[in-house]
Amino acid sequence: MQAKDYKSELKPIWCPGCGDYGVVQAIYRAFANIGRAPHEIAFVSGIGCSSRIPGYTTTYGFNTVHGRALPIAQGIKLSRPDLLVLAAGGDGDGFSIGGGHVPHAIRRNPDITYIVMDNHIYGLTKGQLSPTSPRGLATASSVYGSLEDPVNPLLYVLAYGARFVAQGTPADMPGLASIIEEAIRFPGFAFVNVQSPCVTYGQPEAQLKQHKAEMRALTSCGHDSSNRLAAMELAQDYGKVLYTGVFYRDPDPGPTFEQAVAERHVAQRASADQRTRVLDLFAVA
Amino acid sequence: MQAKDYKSELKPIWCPGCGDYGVVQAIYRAFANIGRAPHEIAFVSGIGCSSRIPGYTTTYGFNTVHGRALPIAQGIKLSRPDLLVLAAGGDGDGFSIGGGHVPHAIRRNPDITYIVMDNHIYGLTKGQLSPTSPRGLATASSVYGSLEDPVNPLLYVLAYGARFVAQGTPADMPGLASIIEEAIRFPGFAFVNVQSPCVTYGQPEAQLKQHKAEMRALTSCGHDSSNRLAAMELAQDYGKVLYTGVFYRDPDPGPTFEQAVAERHVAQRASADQRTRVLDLFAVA
Amino acid sequence: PAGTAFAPCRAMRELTIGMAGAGGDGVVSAGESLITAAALEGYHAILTKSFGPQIRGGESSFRLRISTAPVYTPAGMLDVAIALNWDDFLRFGAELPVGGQTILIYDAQHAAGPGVSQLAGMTPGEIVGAPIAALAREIAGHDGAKNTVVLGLLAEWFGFVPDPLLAGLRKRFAKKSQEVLERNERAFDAGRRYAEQHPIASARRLAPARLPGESARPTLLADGNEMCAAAAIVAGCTFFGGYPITPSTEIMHFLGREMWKHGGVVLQAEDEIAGAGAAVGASFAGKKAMTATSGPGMSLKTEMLGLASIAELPLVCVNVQRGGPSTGMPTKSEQSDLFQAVFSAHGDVVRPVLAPTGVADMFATTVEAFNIAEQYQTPVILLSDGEIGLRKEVVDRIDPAAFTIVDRRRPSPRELESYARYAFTESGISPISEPGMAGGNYLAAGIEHNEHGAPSSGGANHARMNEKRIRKLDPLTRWRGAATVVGDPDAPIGLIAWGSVAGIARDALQRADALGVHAKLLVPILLYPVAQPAYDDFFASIRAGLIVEQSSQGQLYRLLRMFVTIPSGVTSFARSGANPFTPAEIAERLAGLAQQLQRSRVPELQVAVD
Amino acid sequence: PAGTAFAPCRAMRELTIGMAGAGGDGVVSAGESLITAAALEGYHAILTKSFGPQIRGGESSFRLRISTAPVYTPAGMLDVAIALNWDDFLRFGAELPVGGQTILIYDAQHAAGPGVSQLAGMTPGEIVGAPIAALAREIAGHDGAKNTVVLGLLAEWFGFVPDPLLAGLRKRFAKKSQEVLERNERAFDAGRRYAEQHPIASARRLAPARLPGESARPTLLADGNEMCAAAAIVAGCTFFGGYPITPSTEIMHFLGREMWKHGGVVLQAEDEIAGAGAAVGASFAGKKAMTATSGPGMSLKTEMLGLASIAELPLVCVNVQRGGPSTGMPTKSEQSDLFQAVFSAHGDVVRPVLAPTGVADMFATTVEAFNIAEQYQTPVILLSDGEIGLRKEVVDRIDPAAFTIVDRRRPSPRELESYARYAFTESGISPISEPGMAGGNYLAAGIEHNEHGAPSSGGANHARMNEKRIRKLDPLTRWRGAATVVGDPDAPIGLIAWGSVAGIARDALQRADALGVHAKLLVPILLYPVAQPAYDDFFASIRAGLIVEQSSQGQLYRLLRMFVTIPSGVTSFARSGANPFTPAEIAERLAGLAQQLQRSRVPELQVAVD
Ligand SMILES: Cc1ncc(C[n+]2csc(CCOP(=O)(O)OP(=O)(O)O)c2C)c(N)n1
Ligand SMILES: Cc1ncc(C[n+]2csc(CCOP(=O)(O)OP(=O)(O)O)c2C)c(N)n1
Ligand code: SF4
Ligand code: SF4
Ligand SMILES: [Mg+2]
Ligand SMILES: [Mg+2]
Repeated sequence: MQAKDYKSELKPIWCPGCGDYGVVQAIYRAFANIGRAPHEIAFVSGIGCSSRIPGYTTTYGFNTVHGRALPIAQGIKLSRPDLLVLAAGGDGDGFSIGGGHVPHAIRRNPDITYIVMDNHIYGLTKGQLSPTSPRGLATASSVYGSLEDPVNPLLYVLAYGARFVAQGTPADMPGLASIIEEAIRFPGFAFVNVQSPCVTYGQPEAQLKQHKAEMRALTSCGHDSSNRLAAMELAQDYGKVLYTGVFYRDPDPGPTFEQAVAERHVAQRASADQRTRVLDLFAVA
Repeated sequence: MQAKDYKSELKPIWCPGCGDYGVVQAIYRAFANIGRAPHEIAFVSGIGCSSRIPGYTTTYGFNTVHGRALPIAQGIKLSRPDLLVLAAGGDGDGFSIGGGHVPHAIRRNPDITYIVMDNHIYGLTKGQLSPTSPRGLATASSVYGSLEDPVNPLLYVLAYGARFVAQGTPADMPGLASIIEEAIRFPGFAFVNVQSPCVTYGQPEAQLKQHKAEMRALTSCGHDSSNRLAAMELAQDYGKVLYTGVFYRDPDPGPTFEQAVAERHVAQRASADQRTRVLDLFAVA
Repeated sequence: PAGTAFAPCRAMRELTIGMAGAGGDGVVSAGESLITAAALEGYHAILTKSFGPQIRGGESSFRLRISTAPVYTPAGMLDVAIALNWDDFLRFGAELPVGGQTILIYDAQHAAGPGVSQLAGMTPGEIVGAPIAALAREIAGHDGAKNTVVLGLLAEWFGFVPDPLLAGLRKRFAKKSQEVLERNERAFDAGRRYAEQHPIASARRLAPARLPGESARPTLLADGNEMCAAAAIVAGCTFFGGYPITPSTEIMHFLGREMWKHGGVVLQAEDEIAGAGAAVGASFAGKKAMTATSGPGMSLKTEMLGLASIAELPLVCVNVQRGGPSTGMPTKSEQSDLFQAVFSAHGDVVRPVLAPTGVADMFATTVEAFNIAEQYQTPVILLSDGEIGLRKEVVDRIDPAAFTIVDRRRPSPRELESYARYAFTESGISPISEPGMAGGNYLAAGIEHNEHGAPSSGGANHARMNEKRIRKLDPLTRWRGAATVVGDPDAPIGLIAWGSVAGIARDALQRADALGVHAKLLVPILLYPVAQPAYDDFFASIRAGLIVEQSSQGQLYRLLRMFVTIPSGVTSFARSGANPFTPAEIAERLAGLAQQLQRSRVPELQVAVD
Repeated sequence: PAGTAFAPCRAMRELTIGMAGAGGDGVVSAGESLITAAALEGYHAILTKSFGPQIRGGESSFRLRISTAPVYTPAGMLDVAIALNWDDFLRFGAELPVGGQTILIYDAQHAAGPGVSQLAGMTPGEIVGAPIAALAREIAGHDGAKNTVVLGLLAEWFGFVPDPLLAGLRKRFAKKSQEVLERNERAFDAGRRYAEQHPIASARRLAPARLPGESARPTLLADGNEMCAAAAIVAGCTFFGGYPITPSTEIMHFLGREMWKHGGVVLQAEDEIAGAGAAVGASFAGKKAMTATSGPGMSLKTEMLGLASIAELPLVCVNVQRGGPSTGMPTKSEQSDLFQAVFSAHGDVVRPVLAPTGVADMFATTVEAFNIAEQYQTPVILLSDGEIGLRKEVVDRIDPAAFTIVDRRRPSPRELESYARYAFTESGISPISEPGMAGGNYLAAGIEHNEHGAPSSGGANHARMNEKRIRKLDPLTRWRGAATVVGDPDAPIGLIAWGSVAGIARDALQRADALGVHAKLLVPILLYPVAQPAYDDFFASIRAGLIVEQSSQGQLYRLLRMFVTIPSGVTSFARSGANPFTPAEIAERLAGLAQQLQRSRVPELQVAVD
């Protein structure tokens, strides 16, 4: 399989220069390296510019509703553990309307990779505050500046107990591709925050150009990615320092949700062809 | 004002021995010490056994819908900063269905005190898994045991940047009362997790009796409540050690949401009697 | 001796018993013992339970109707009423109606006067004080055995065969110590002995359900929620995503015990949106999926159900209705979520809505819901209610082999060669692929799409897709199973009722017939899309009638007006939840209609009615 | 020179212009310049914009209708069509319809043939190629000035007064460098000069809106969303909680700029549930509150709206409808959320639904929504649509003093002495207290409650509370403002339309009248509860008619059937979104109905129609 095999005919309607172009390229490449056939991949997203991404791949895509990619992805993975399941969306999709689903997906630990394209803005709706917009930012919905502190996706998921947490930027597409590949290969829930600039409504001072200049590889900081508290401390710099690479990777990932389910099926001696037996429970002996 | 002035005629329908009796007692006492008249207090809850609590006080109560106490409480506080606003509910109400609202309330920092009565179970619906139920717990909805790790309310809110985080238990009602009083007096969003056992569906090994024996005052552990990371480290013991007292209290609490709003009103020279002027914006000059 | 069961005196074909007491009195387990015993003896029976708002320690009660013939509802006056204490008994008001024929039994430790005086001017046929608590304490040593004493009294006074009741006791206390069991057996005997020594004036005996020696017909005993869950498993459902809510939670409880055994998965989600979402995901992945909830949860699932409609994904969503609006009255049954079931989605959506009428048809209706979901690639609302969900019925054995199980139409290898997920077909149904099928890859979306699933904002495509999604359901309006009609097809008086009220209406029809009223009953199983032909046939002979429902707005009546021409003589008889209908009052209204028709001048009516 | 505007040749009372181009061509700002200039000159005008799905760089277009008389819709054939390139122009299909009378202007840098050939067999009245891009590059040095060149061409060919257009340019480029402004002024002149030197055969001139020297009537220029937001402020709304969603977001944008200035608060919540929840909280706290969204957001607000209904809290919820179901077609307008607006709640809920028909009545309708919410202590759905929300209209000045502002009935000090929040009153409306009022303390809840707000699961109380909550709204069904009727009250042919389609219907009525058709139009502002008397009056004279709406199911037609007897000759004329109605086609259908009636034998009709 090659990257191009994962590229669909649909022409992206993203603005010229949108960071998401680089993200989908990185995903093509990660898929190719892993080599699962497109029809064995389920790619789920919410709603947003970024959430259009499944349509630009040849996988089974599901562009669902705003904020619900994770519950739907879990339903797919739980009922079809054989599939490679990817979820993706924007910062608003994942940490505003969808924020309530993240901790629960993480504590269940299904083998799903969740990619957030974090542009610190609402792109599709034309430039309102997103939960990751810095305090004071003036946008279409906050002309006098935001009065709220931003959320910290990296710190949140670490607190939720995520077993794989990483960050990347399309400014380093190959680097992003290998991060995503590692996330997909990780046996369990993996979270990748991608700093993916919005050229149209995003902050001019946070575009790919600056990313190139400012990004800092975690490997080069001597960070021990097996130390959750250390990762949490670094994560505090979210919004200030653009770290790329793996913040945390659980040395022993533990069982996935679907593995626990499989064990239960064994314990219950599950068999699909005994279904009608269930009625015997009501029999009046 | 005395504690009894805050007690309503409504007879609680809680089970005999329910931890929530102690919580409402502690709230009466905290109210009395603070001395705000009942009609100047808005007490908002979601749905659950615990969420019945506003009805047992003489305040303006609002027993809303499941999981939505915080958004509604924020609407009250933002439009009526003069009121003392309290929000309360269960572990399911706050960290399952309502979990998506918590980080956003915290990052906005309205001066609201949020009390969660954490009994690690769904009481009102008769004993299903709650998000804080320990892994493996067998309940009506998990007869073969839970396959999910529990959430950690304390660690979560600390990661969300909460400026006041405490825990108490009705096993020490006076102690709980003073924690709640301090939380209410704190200028900003304050979170109090109350370990409030469910005698009917809760774990027999986690009842008031055990609380009395096992609770450990944070003051006695030499914990520095102005150190967020230290608080996070202690919070990791949630579910193992029953710490009581203040985990974290921001030394400089910063502006509340409603203070920021007030400043904006000043900046915009706000005046309610110019309302009709807004139409001039459309005038064709 | 079993003999007592068949004594000659006033044998009755059926008996309706109501009992109330405080939490801890074991009122409900007494009811369970009685219906289990009745089932073992081959009786038809329905048991409903009702509780106060408290989780524990509150008042509780049951109604049990036992009969030698099929029964459709537990509603109506009580033949026997048992009050362990007056306050709790009276709290249930109309739910435990005492009439002139009722034998009212109370615990003699409470004076009769105060209680009886509050029976709203109704004098029971006979009032019997029995030392229930006293016997329990004396014989078993504590109040806990009161319910067992009552079982003894009932066995003797009303001719219940003791053996199955004793067998039930042994089952119930199997886990307890031998001593506890013996105590209760003694309490049971004490009750029987007391009754023997104190015969009641208006003694009645329940006629046997079978001849001596003849073995009882094989039956099942289940409540509506259990039956719904079991039917889902039989229908091939392997994924359930839900969130607890009264009175639907037991569906998840049952599946949480049983689904795993059949290779399925049950997810208690973080909320209703996620529960429905996970089910939508499972359906996209090719599995039959279900979610279940009640009013407030339905309100939260609105968006996800709309997604399933436009993405054309099969899904069964159960709503066990309770009193609304909002949190409303969780422990009371109502039929006020019909409008929502039909119309909650934004945009032009038609979504099938099915309603079972009891435990007896819950199995078939649930299987049908899955079949329709799969056949038409659509979410289906199964609109149950608290009354059905929580009541137990003795029903005939079910032969699963007698039911067809429908699976979604998947694309053939040839069709996969040039596949378009949303291809415009004659039926409007397009073969549906699922992950893992090479060549079936497509983009599912809540966004309007073209035949290939690609986003489209073109007006022509949108109009065609709307038309496709709606037209594909047309066959349902002509479905034979959409409604059942009971009574003379030519009757001029008509009754329409759905859900748990249908059984009451059916009883009412029998009573009306006894009054000489010439009426028929239509019970819709498919509530939406409205099966117009079935109603047109039904109304053809109708001059007057009632549409009876447990909602203050008369939602079915309004819904029917949208699509059917209702004869002017047919009016809505609607009422809020927790205000039960009785067969008698409905029968009386029908009789009233009959008299009006006779007074009216239309000649053929003079013929029709008499 | 202004003179040119009043040249004699073929002066027209109105002109409809459509223009399309690629993103960056500044098509929309050209439209904005034109309508602003038109407003300054005292014309009536409506401007609609339409875009492709792309956020940036996609095709964009506008339709502008300018008239010396009031206009109700921009719909219908174009008098002038401008194609900056063929692909983008043709993408808008029926949204920019070219007819036999249309003057089609295209940029000469693209050959005419390929484009014209695709006009679906329609030959424009005249086809004019102009070197638009060439002039822009030559004079202004870059393509960016193409739209300004077009303004010049239009000014000269169709008699737009140049000064206001030039003034507009100066405004538009105020922030840019002096040089940029001059470049554009030169481009404008170049366009005019080219037009002067190349007169068109079928030249037309827009008649002046005022006599020379007479000053233009004072007007406002706004779009529906802005007007809705401004009206909320005037109505006394001081809290807005919302979440962005197309096409309603501009309401939040406007309030985010203006609300603070009046002491109000705007909260962009984490989702629609929280936005509505915060508004419910603000209302409980005694403030007038609003939330706004579109289809998917409405689906999420369902539960919170139900809470407001049972807690009897005033709330205005705006739904700017877009194409559904689910995510559907965000950029296209539709009227398919009516069922949801009326029926989404579980339980027995009646919730008022109001619909504006354009920017002109948006102010009054929004104020009315707040008044009804306050008067009746209920959530009110303001059902706008994308067409209204985003289109700009020149409307008459509004005198706020002419509007009554209603505030909720608060308890008097005496009433507070023995206060019951949900007291049963004759009107069903109980005085409502708020935190801060001593003695007014109560428990609000989504749980069914008694008069004092205490939880109650009693059937009698529930029935009375349901009845109270529904009865209190009865006066609305008799409200005079519920519907407006245009045309001869005795006309036998009737037209019913709501929302943005009402304007098209009004236009159609005029055209029908010109065809000699004897018809009238009813436009409901209150969609629910259904104002039966108004419809009965209207239908009294009706023998045939149409209910026209932009939804594939004909939702208003069905809704009316529930409560009103619709004459058999009145049928539904319904169509999915993004398939615009034209006044002409509706008028033709009316004419068709008139002919059928004449053919029919009913004598009085022979008289009625001619
Ligand atoms: C329920 C619902 N609410 C709101 C919207 C409107 N909406 C679409 S995308 C979006 C947010 C976009 O921001 P983000 O998630 O960060 O994605 P981005 O466009 O920035 O990639 C919103 C509010 C919607 N489609 N559905
Ligand atoms: C939208 C909605 N979903 C579900 C329910 C049912 N329900 C009521 S309370 C509750 C959870 C109770 O647990 P918790 O919040 O921990 O409160 P507790 O009863 O334990 O104090 C649930 C699931 C509801 N009322 N509304
Ligand atoms: S608006 Fe921003 S996020 Fe959306 S496509 Fe354009 S650049 Fe990308
Ligand atoms: S069920 Fe548990 S939480 Fe609920 S009242 Fe009883 S003891 Fe308390
Ligand atoms: Mg974003
Ligand atoms: Mg709990």
